[in-house]
Amino acid sequence: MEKILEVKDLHISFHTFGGEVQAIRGVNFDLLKGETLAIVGESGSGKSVTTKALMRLLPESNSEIKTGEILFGGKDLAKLSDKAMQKIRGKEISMIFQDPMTSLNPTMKIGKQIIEPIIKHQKLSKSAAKKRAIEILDLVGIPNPEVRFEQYPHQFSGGMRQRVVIAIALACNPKVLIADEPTTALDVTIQAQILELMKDLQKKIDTSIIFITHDLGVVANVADRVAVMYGGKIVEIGTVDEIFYNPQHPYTWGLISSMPTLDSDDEELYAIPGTPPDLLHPPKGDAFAPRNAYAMKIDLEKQPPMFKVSDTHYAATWLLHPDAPKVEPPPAVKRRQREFLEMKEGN
Amino acid sequence: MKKSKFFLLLSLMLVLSTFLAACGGGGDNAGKDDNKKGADETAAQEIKMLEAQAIPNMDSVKSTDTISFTTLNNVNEGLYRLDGNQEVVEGMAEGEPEISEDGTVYTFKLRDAKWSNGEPVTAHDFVYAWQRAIDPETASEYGPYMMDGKIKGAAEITAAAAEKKEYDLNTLGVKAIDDKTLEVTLERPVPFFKSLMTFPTFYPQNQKFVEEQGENYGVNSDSILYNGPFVLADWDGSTDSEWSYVKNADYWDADTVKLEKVTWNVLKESQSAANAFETGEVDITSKLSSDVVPQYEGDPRLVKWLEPTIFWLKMNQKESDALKNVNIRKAIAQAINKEDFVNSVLNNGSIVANYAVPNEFVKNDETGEDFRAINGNELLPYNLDEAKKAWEAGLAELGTDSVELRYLTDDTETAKKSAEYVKNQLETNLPGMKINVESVPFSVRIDRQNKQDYDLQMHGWGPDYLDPMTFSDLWLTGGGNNKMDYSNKKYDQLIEEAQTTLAQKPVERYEALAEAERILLEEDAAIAPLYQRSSNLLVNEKVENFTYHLVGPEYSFKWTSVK
Amino acid sequence: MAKYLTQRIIYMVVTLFLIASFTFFLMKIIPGTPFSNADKLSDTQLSIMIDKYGLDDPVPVQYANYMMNLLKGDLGVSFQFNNVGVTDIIIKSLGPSATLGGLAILFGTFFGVILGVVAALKQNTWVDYTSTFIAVLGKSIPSFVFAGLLQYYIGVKLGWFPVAFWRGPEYMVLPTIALAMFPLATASRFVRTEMIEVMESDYITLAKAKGASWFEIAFKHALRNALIPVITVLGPLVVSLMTGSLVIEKIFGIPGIGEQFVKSIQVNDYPVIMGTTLLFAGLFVLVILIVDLLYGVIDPRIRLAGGKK
Amino acid sequence: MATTEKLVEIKNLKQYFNIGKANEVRAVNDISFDIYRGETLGLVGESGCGKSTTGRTIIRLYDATDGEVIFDGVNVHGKKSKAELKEFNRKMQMIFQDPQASLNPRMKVSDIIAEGIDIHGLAKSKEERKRRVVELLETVGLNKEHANRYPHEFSGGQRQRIGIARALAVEPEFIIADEPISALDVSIQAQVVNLMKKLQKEKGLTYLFIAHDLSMVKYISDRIGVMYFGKLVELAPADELYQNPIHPYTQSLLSAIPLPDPNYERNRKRKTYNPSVHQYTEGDDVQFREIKPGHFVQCSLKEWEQYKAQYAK
Amino acid sequence: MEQEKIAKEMFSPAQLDSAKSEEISKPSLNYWQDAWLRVKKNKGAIVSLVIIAILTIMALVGPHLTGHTYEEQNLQHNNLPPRIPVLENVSWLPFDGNLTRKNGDVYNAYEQKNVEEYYWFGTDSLGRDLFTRLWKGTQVSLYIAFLAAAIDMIIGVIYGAISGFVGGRTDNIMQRVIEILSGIPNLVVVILMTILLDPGILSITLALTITGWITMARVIRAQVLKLKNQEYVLAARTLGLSNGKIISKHLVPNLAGVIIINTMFTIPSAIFFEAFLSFIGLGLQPPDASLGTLIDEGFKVLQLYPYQMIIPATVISLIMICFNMVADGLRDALDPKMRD
Repeated sequence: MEKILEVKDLHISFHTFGGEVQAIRGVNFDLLKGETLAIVGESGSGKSVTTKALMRLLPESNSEIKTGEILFGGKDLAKLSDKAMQKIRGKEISMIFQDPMTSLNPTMKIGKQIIEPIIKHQKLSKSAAKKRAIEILDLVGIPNPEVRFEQYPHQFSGGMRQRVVIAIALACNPKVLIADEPTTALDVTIQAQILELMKDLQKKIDTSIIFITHDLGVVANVADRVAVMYGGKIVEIGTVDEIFYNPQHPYTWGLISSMPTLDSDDEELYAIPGTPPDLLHPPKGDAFAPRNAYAMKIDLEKQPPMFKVSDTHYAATWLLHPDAPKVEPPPAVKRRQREFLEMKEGN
Repeated sequence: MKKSKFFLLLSLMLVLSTFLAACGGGGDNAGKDDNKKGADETAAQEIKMLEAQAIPNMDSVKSTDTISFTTLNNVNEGLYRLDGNQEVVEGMAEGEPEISEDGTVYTFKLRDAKWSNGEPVTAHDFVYAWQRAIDPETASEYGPYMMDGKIKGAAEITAAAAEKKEYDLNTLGVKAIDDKTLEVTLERPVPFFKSLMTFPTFYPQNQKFVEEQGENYGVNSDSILYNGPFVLADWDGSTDSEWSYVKNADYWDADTVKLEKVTWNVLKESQSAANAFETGEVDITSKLSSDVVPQYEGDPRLVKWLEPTIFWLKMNQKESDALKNVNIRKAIAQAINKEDFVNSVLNNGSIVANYAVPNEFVKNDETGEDFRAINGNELLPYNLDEAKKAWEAGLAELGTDSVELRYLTDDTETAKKSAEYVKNQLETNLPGMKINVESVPFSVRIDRQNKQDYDLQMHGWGPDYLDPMTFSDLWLTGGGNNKMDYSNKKYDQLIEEAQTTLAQKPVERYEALAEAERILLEEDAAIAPLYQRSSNLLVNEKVENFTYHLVGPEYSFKWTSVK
Repeated sequence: MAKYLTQRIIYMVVTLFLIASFTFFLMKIIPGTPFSNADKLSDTQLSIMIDKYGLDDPVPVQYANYMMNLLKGDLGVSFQFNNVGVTDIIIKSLGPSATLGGLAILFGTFFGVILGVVAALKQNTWVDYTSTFIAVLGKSIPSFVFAGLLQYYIGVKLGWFPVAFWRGPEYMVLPTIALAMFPLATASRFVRTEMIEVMESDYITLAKAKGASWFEIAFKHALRNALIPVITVLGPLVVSLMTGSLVIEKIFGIPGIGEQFVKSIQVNDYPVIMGTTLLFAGLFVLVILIVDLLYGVIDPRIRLAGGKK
Repeated sequence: MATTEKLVEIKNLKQYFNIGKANEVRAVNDISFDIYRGETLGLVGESGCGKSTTGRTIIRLYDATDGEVIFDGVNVHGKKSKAELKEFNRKMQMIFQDPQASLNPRMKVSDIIAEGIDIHGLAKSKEERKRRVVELLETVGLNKEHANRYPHEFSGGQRQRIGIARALAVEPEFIIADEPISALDVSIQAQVVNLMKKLQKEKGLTYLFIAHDLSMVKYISDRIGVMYFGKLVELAPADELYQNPIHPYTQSLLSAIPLPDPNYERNRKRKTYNPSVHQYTEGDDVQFREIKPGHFVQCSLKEWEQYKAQYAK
Repeated sequence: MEQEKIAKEMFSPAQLDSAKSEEISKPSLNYWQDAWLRVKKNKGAIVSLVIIAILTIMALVGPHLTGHTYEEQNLQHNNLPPRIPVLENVSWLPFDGNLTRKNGDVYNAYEQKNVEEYYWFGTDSLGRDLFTRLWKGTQVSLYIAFLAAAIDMIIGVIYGAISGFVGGRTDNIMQRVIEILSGIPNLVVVILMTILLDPGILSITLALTITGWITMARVIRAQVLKLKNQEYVLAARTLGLSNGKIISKHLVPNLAGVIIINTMFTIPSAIFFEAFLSFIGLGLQPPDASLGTLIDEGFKVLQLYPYQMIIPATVISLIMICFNMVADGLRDALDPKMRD
């Protein structure tokens, strides 16, 4: 399949009062045409920073892309001028944010906020842009788009606002849509609607989506492929089934088994002990090692490379090293792996 | 990004500079126009004046302030007016008045003169104005002040009104014998009565016009009748900060008047006034504060003259035991180095005052000698040794070694600076003296003076008529302006004599007043005179015959012209 | 909306009434005499005068009289001027003050906002520091000093503008600049702070993500939101500039209300003090109302809330 | 663990805000339920449904507009002396949602935890106070080194555990946990939930667990109540609720939860809830009715019949 | 993927200290230490702080350095320009005792008056040493400013805290009172008060404070309204903490930042207002000096003796700039919004 976007060896640092925070420490992935790539990880794992970097939206004053390439349509976005980047933003790549309550300009009419990128990127006349905007509003499921066009954000509910944000993002039929936790701030029922809407629209306009979330349920719902981030790196990447049913990295194990399923009983949840690493002073070895029950001496010494599990599945854990001892994953993971095997056999 | 940043800055600067240029251009042109106009006006006999405040009141019987008086003096005329030598010259009155033997009845002949509405100026106009001035209903401040004790019946009317009794304005000693003859009856002989007649309170008013205007009389330049060398124009009322005098063609002596127009503007800050003078926006500034004067030291455009205004320390004997003691008073009066004070602190041409009646103020009509010639200028001079001696003696008499006094003064810059100096002098030169300065707004100071709520007060007094009496009667026992419980029977008696028995004997009268002054200062040290003020202003060299006065109105433009 | 306005206006009237009462009694305890020549008046004459102006009535009576007249819209007659109505004085002297204050606010806010925006966008660069410096300077130098320097150097030395009086546009330049320094400084500081905050908000990030240029972001998206808190500060500032420019008025010889006011305080011209205070207070509450309404114009969220009330 | 002894009875509780004004909000509108000693009652619903207000009203952070909260047989909202109130404050505690906002940034952890100890005089000496703080820290998986640090130095999960330690310090019987995990990362949520479960076992605590995350609620709760717009619409044992949701809103809510199981997700069908399905009319006596022992639904009489029939199937 | 050889024993389980996983590696900093670190990064604020410190020290020490007192007059030495030993020989520095006449002539005032003494900052028209007066004035100005700020702080904080914390009708009434008070123009009140009270430092300060506290009260009220619904306050209430204790233990410490910032802004405006009062003649009683009166006096003779204004104007500007910079810096450091 066609690669829309390629990220190679991305390193990003923030300069803070305390010193240099190495937020992203070598991230590689690519995005295929028409797919949804979910990036999961806890706060501080670097998932938002990565995507903001794709859009070059990191604050200029204190952030720095140290090395790496972001290849999009033959251009390296990391090195593009501001002016050129403005032409890409909103047109080729667009973005949806976490909090629909704050991501719309409170003093500007909804309509104006939608037609802004249309006029800018598609050079349509005002009336044509308005027509297009109303179409999109209709498309994202906003009733009475003509009336809503003239209203202000505060007159919309949270779910409706997120629809507007999606409308803005999709106004110019972007090749890539980055959704940064678009449903985290919403209630479950609204979340379900928005997720359905996004999947629906993706089919209609054939965009690739990078979907950032920490909710594995949402990932299971929307993703084609999943990248798991921890401590500024991708620790495991694979198709959604591979990640959910055959996870290889102990962190992914932890994530999956720390969530109760509806049929999990009174058994104690698996909890990853400790706290996320301090990226002001990143550990020498595997960042996850201090919290990893399966940690080996090498984990404390050396960062693991990406080991290939299948053509689509890679994981960065020394456990996959041929010399590593075989270990028992947590029961919940083992159960899933069993189901996975059965599924495969069933197919 | 870089480019757009630059662009923004550029456009910002562009906007700014366009704005400035636009304004600047306008300003430049205006300036040039002004200059050109200025040149034209030189030919057209016009001068531009500055004043420190607006005209508060153009109703001549109610006016109380210099700027109103000055304006009235130029647009109206009383029986007489003052000239540049401070001599009384003819006004509405033709020739000298007829004076009765006992000096109490004056008969004035009026000349043919017209109001600006064409009506003739008659003796009735004087009678009307004077009766209006004394009428308690009018609530004139200067009317009773100028008339009480001088014009017959005036004091009685005021007293009756204060007690809420009936009074009759016709009892005032002023009568129109006919249209052109005015007869005034005095309480007692007033030797300076003729000069009193130059004072705006005694100007005539046209009864018909005043009553027609009613409440509106004098509220703007259209609601006043004029009989002076100029008419007031473009004056919008008390809040207006710009007005002008225009030559009055109907004035009886119009031939003498050269100026076509005098424009006025209000500007309070002295430095601003000097700046405006520098840029040629005005020809004559308002009086300059002493901060500005030194800048023009030696500049021919700086015009100075000695005002008959004396500043002294009033020493209130009502409550302070220390001030009841004559030695303490003498110590205070002699402990202040006035020489340094006028030269270094004031530094504006003011002179040391060791007297209670000003220098260069009045001359004896008969001898032509200045009043000051009798007593000289060294009545209570700075003398540290004497001061210390008196201080020691006074303290001993009081049985104390320290004296603490409140020093009441205005809150103006000069007043404050003077206070700093006087405090320093007294505290340094008189060991044990402690001065607490209280600088307050004028209205508060006057109020506290009237309540005698002070120990020392920096107090200035300017004359209202050309006679030493305007200074001498201040210190009468229980006098309205005493306000410090000073009382000396000998002093009272001398003043009484000067007002009565000696009224028509100029030489003896002056001697009595001089003796009174000597008692006041040398014997009693009732007040501590400090300095006699000088006036300073900037006058464009093109102005000729700039005329100022020592009492009442400040300037006359009747004789002024432009080179 | 109408209900909301009515309620606000009732509040305003009550506030004004209380302020009027407060000022009235405050004035009664202030020492001093309203008669400019009181030192020359004899006691009998003083008593006649005091009687004539009703100053010897018991204070409650004076208060009642004043309030009755106030209800009729009569502010009384000035003591210091002959028979001039306080209303007249105020109307005449308010003109230049209002013009000057208005100009200063316009000029100051305009450049202040630009300065603030630029400083915020270029945070912690020399542009920012320069703007900070100008702003702090504008706040630090007493206005009379600034005015004096302008008058001397621009007016006298360079001769670009007239140094005094109030006769036409070119006469307004120097006083306007002198008076505008403070609002300029204030506006630029506030705009900078607000802009920095707004620029960090999600919708600005979204605007960037839409591909908006920095100019569009700054002026179309951010500024309007940054202005909301600024208006709170500028509102009262408008009043104080329109009324409180007395120093500038004094130096440039502008016949304004500030100077008038200080003088009437110094000579205890009670009716003028009262009238002017009421005017100031009235303007103030009016401006607060306008500011509240302006919020609605700028911020649609508040418009709705206000309407609901 | 759960008993049948009622620890808390909530009767017709109402909490209105801005009463009588145009913007009156009926945050909690006449709800009644019991909490049994030793159980965990989950309370779920969408934001703004009144679940947090219910919790806060129970613990008297708000004065109830109407209704009763009976704790251990005594009405919490009745007139109370200071001492009585203090006693309630000891028996009933709360854990808050935002681990950032629930700890005073200017206080040391030891002082935060000891606040309750100080108020109720539970430590006789400085040493005892210190010992108790260390004990509590260890109980929640932290150690004594943490006592002298400030809240901002901790991660979210750690802060939430400090919050729990603070609540435990006064040895309460009943803890209201107001969305205690929703601000935490997934991996941390498990830490907190496990801790809460462990504490319940050890100390016989009773929980009111308020959350919008249904899978976690199901995991921790014995019974679950569903709130919708200030009303309690359904209350049932956890498994019962998930297997047999009766109220259409509950059904819609459950069908909307995504689970970390791609296969399940591919097949999940979402139901939508439209309040108009009830077609309540004026005369309908809409009440909280028991469909089956322990399973209550807010419904009209007609619906009651219908639900019961449906349930019987 | 190139795989290097790794020793087998490296794949044995690592010894993990479970306690270590909870360890906090950062050194323990309390709020103020943290804030101080942030302020320290702000060079402008630090430089300003140093300057304020120097000015404060000079305000205390300066008046005693020259042997003159601030009110001692020597008219023979009046209006002397600054002259400082050594520096007087540096031609471009204005410390050579030279003056320029209006016509451009330069002359040495010291030689003209035969003065041997050095007046570092010159003398005024009464021949008082301006160096002494400057620092005395700074002292008085700072004193007025601090006093005004302190009174502001006390009234404003108490008023705002009560209004915000009690809420309800009390809050409503208190807010109306503020509305009315702020409706009376500041200038009116201040002028009336300075006339009403006996003039002096204290009455000026009081006059400055009368309306000054309103801003503080507003800010504090808003903060209290916000804080009192913070979860940690709610937590304290569920623990049974009394209202008084809540205020003292939870609210006040968290208000400290706001209070400090506001005070920092009050100080320069008090200094400024005092200067303004001096200009309209309502300032201090002579011979007391404040920076305001010094500037005012100097302004009057600006064209003849510019140093008399420039020196105090520089000091007042420095104070204002520094306090503003420090306040800005503190706001950045203390404002919860700016925190991570």
